[in-house]
Amino acid sequence: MRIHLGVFLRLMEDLVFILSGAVCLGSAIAIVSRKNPVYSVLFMLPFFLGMTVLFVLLSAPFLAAMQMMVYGGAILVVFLFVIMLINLQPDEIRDDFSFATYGPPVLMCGVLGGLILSFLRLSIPADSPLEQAFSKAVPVERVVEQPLVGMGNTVPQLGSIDSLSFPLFRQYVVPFELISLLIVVAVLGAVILAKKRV
Amino acid sequence: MNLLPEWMDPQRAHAFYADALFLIPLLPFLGFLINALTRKGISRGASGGVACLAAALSFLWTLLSFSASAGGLADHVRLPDGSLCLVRDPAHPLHAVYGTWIEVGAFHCSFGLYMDQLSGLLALVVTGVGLLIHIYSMGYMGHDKAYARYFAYLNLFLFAMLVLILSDNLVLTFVGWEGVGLCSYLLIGFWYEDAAKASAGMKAFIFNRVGDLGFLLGIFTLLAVFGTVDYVAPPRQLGTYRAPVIEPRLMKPTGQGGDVAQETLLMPENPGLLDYAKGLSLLAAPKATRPLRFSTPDGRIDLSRNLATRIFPDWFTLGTAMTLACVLLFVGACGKSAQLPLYAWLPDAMAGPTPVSALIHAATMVTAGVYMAARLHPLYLMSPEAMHVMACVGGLTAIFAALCALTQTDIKKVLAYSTVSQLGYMFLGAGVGAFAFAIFHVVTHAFFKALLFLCSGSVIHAMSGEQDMRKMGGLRKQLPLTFITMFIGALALAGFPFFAGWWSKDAILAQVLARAHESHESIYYLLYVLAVVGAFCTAFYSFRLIGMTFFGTCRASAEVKQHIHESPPTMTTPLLVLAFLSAAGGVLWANSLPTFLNFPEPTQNANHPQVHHVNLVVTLVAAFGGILLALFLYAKNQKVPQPAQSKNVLVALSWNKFGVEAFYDKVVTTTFIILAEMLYLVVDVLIIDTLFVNGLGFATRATSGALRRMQSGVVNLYAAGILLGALAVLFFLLRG
Amino acid sequence: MLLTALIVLPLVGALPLLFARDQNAREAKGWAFLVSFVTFLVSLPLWFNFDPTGPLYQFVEKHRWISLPRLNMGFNLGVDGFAALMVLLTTFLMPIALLGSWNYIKERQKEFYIAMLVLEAAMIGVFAATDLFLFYVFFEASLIPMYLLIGIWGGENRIYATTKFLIYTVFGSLLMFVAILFVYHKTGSADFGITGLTERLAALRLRGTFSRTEEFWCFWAFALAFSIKVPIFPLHTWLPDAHVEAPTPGSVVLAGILLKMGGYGFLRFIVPFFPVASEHYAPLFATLCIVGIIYGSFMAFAQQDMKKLIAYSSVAHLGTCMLGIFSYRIEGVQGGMYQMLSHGISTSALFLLVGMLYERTHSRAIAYYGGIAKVVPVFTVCFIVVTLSSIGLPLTNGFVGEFTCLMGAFFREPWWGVLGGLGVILGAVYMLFMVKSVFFGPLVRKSNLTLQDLDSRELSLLTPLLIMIFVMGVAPTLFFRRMQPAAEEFLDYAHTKKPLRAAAPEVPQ
Amino acid sequence: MNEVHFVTLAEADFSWLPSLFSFRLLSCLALATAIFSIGAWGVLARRNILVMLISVELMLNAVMLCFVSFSRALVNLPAPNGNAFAAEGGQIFALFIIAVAAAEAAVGLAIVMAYFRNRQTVDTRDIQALKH
Repeated sequence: MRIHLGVFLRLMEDLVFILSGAVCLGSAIAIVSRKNPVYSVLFMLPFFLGMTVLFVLLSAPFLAAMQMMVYGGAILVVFLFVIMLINLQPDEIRDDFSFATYGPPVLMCGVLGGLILSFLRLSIPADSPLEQAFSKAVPVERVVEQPLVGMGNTVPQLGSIDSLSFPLFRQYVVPFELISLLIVVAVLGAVILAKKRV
Repeated sequence: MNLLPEWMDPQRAHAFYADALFLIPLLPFLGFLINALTRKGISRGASGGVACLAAALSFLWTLLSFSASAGGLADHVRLPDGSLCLVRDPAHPLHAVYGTWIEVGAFHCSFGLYMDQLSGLLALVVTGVGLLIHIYSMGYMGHDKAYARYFAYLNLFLFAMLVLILSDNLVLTFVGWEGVGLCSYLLIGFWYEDAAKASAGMKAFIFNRVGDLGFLLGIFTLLAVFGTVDYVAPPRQLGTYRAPVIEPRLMKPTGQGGDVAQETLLMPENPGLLDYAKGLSLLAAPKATRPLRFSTPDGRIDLSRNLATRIFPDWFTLGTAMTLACVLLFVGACGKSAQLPLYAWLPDAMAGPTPVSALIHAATMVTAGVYMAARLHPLYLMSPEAMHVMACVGGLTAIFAALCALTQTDIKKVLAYSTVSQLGYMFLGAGVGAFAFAIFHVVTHAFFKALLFLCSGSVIHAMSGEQDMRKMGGLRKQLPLTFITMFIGALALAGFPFFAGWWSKDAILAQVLARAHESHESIYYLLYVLAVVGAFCTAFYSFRLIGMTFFGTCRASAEVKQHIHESPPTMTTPLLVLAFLSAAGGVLWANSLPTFLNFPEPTQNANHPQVHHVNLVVTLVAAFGGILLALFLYAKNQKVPQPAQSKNVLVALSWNKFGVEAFYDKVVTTTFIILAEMLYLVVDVLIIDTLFVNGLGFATRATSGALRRMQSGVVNLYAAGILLGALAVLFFLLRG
Repeated sequence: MLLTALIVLPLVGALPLLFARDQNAREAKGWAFLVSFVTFLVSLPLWFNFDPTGPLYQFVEKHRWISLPRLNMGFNLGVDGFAALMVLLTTFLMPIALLGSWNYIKERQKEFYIAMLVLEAAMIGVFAATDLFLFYVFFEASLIPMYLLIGIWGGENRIYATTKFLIYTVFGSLLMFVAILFVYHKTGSADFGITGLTERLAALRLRGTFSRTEEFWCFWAFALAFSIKVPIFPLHTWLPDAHVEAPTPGSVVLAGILLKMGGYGFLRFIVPFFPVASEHYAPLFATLCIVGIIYGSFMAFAQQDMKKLIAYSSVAHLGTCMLGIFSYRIEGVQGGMYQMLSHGISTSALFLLVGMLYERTHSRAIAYYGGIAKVVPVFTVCFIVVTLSSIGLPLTNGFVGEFTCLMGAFFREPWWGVLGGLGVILGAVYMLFMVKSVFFGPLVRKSNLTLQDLDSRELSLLTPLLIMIFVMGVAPTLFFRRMQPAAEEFLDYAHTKKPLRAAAPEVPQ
Repeated sequence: MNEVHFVTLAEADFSWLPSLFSFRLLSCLALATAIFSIGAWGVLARRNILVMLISVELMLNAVMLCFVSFSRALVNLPAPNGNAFAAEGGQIFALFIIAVAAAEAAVGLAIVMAYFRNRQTVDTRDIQALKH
């Protein structure tokens, strides 16, 4: 029997989604529930990988790359370094996993999740325009009526670098600069904090 | 008796005396002011003199006014057209209104004075006996430091008593009513350094207050039914001559009953209580069943605007309302006139100076209740039940107090209980409808009881303050004058024939018997028997007193003996006057009194031969029996009673007043105090303050303490807080 | 301008005291007395120029105060017969109270007199305001000086007492404030004029847009505030503490005037605003008053401290006067008003007398005395006279008020009269008991042998009170005549018989 | 928004649950929700500041996921008021989030370091300066 290509692709999408989602969830749970912080940090790796895959799946390849670099490359490593610097002996780790400390948070988060979920479900029914738009394929290029300066009247595919860069430096330029400023400040602060003996 | 000067036109004289009535109470009040404001200023003689002068002038003026009211217009008046018109009106009252006192909404009461035969007679007695006692006091209180204060109080008392008697409305009567209570409080506690005497004064005031509440409520009830507290319709206008005398309604035809048709034609435009009562008494239908809200066809009596129907339940008839009002007023009388169960203050009241006991607690103040009953007798006649109550209470008090008096050893206590008992007789008489004879007994009793007290005072004076009869005896040698006068007084009290007491008491007893004879109600027979026994006891204790005091050998200590002396003339003169009055005072109005007071003749006919003779014999036997037995026991063979140690149950009962006073002093007082303390500690301190007020404070502190613990500083908990907030927002978002 | 002058005068008079350098300047008391006396003189026209047959509100004045689009409060003053008498009572008592504090206040005198003058201004404002908001402002303002008076110049336990006093009162009045705003909003936020509010509420009720529930809630909010002030039975426990701790002049003002604000509130606001609820709850409040009468008398009897005894006695007396007001009979209402005045006179006099005794011996305990009548005869006479007026002896002020109140109560419901009348007996019991154990009996305590009798200052400050006692007892019509229009207006509102003038002017011109 | 009735487990319908196992907007959002809740759980339950920081990262990632999946949906919808790059907005915001997360991690970790140097602990139960 021949399988229709579109259907096959949808099946693949579902499969990848389920796999990466499972990986994310599992590693997230592991991160939170490992007693030793080292393991928590290590479990961040599969989590970020899963997220990356999801981003690709959601047609955000550039974002996926960013995710991989910044999170997997920078933040994760920094965390590792800190763990190493303050090498907690297992006997110093006094996290208790008794029901008393775990029960209430689990309950609360469960309720939170359930509420959000039901909220979403009710506001986005299966036949809502959003869902249908989501299930459609991402157009390779979009045509706009009035031409854009330096781009003509076609917009490149979603998630590609040029599709992101254009708005980033036009309409989102102020937040962008602010963010960069923030990062500078953060770096300086981090350096100062780390250097001087408080 | 027309004391009017010849040159004076009777009508103008009448108007003049009416307008000048205010002088009668005012003079003693001035005396009071002088003595009160210049306490240190004037000499002893001056203060006493001022007081006596005030009393004397007041008495004089009363006499003049009384003569004017009693007969000033007896024979003829000149009609506007100049012709003469015969008025057979033995009583033409003086009535003057000097101004409004309280005027609120529908309620109106004025400063008005009213002197008819009744109030005139009593005013005479009060001022007359008062004058005598003022004179007596000058001698008796001669050695006392607070001389001026004493006479100030005495004058104030005269003022209050005269207001009580002469006022023309119930509320003003109540003013005097409380005023005399105040004076008795002040005078009983006159020697206030002695705590017991001070307490006795307080006791008197409080017992009186209990009665006064009843009096107040009675006023309210009458006000609710009739809408007025005035006794009679106000005079036409102040100052000028009042026409009513030539109005037929005041031309009462001679003889009782009279021409009803003519009577009923006239009702003053805004009637007083007595006008209403008179009018109602002429209506055919029985009052007992008459509804509270009605008006006669010719509009003579209109009770259709009264409050009573709004206030009282539907089954209230006019009769019920009258009963309520009269019984309530009688409660007041019980307080003031020391009837059961409110009598207990009077024996203690003997703590005051003896002349005070004579004036206030024997002659005048304590008879105010009887006066009130007689003043309102038309109302009482409308309510047989109230009369029943009055008769029963009176009879019981009479026998009760007489029994108590039998064993007393304090000379003044004996007289005190005898007073209570005599007051009982008065109410008994009023209760059977013989108001005139009740008043008659008030007058005679004033004479001989005042005499007895003053004599006892002179005895005490001679014995240098000793009041216990067991330490006296054989005084008739040293105190001949006192002995004779007191003997006369005792005879009058005991009801010895042709002495003052005999006439009045005999008349009352006859009325009781006649009532029993006609109504065939066993209760009245019982009352009669009690009264007769009481009479026997009266005779007995009065001569027991005489015997123990004046006969036999003197049992006093040596140094007391050599001080014994007859009292100064200032004290003995009043004794002689009073002695004369108590001997002859009864003959004055033996049977003419009802017509004189123009009271209705008691319904029952006491001259029914059978009743008359039986009563005569019985009372005589009782009196003589009592006298002879007492003289035999206490004058002939000297036995000194020791009732306190007596084994005899009856004696013990009598000595302890059947436990009534003990009940008041111990049970009631203690309960009151304990109750007050308990309430204070439990309700106020514990429940309200501690539990609620401070409890709230503690609760606030506790909760804040609990809440403070939430700020633990653990970051996770704060995060949890944030999350909870998020949850709440989401939740309400979802609720839509 | 008279009323404004009356309010401003004490405040202006207080200014120089602020700048007085010396803490205990002898001039301070003199100046304060002078100011209050002048105030009294200025207030006399309220008696002589007041026309009982004239319009209900007289001496009316209106000034712009706060007028925003939806918030319109005028500085509107005016007095009806009763309010005029209350203002007069205030101005009459204040110089006496100041004279009474002559030697009593030893430290921080200038602050004391400033507080007293401010208090006077606030109290006059309370009775003179015809604008509900203005009334509320003065009502609250009068708390602050009193709070300080008790808290600074009070006895040992003063902090507890003054806090209790303040919290009790403010608790009630804040609830009332909510209700005030509700009523204001409900009547279309036009203005706070009392007459206007009353008539608009009546109109709303006729239109059925002012529901029973709303009315009942508002009623309770108001009633709580004023019942605490009166005080009515279960809410009375602040009074004894406040009185015992307060300095003599504080007690005088508290008993003489501040308590009257409660009854004034019932007369002026609660019943006219919420007649249905008031009629519905009248039996409840009457019962509370009766309980207060009997219970207060028992309390008074149980006290060892004279001031406490008098405090409880005023619980009983004000119970009588509220009973009269709740009878809704003209006799009772006027009696209630009269009882307020006469209670102001006699209780103030009692507190002054006790204060004088306290100045001499520094003891208020009944047991401390006994038999001092011999040492201080004049004092004894004054005390007994005042006592008699307080237990309502005829021809003194106490009788007229009590009599008319009880009459009204009896005409409404005989049992009210009967039970309320028990106060007549009980009052005599505790007062005479105190008199007996303080003045009569043997003089046990040697230190009392040297007690000084009243000096000229004390006599001169008591004399006006004694005179008033008899004047009010003998010629009550002088006062009744003035109260009558106010009382009739009150009853019209109470029985919701008031004919509604369309768009009624706030105060009849 | 439409009204929700909270129903008991018995009468609730779970027929929509299987659809979460397909690649749809709702399932992406559900995944994000789950991750977010787990992160929150970590922040609440753990006492170790490091792990708490990591959990915060999880939550941030969950949010990014939401943005991205919405942008994925927005592409195929008509651009609102002519804004051609409405869809890109989501991804750009995700980008910003990454940046902010980086900064936050840097500063946070620096603070942890400093604190640890003084107090030798990273346990929140010992870090209660806010209490006083």
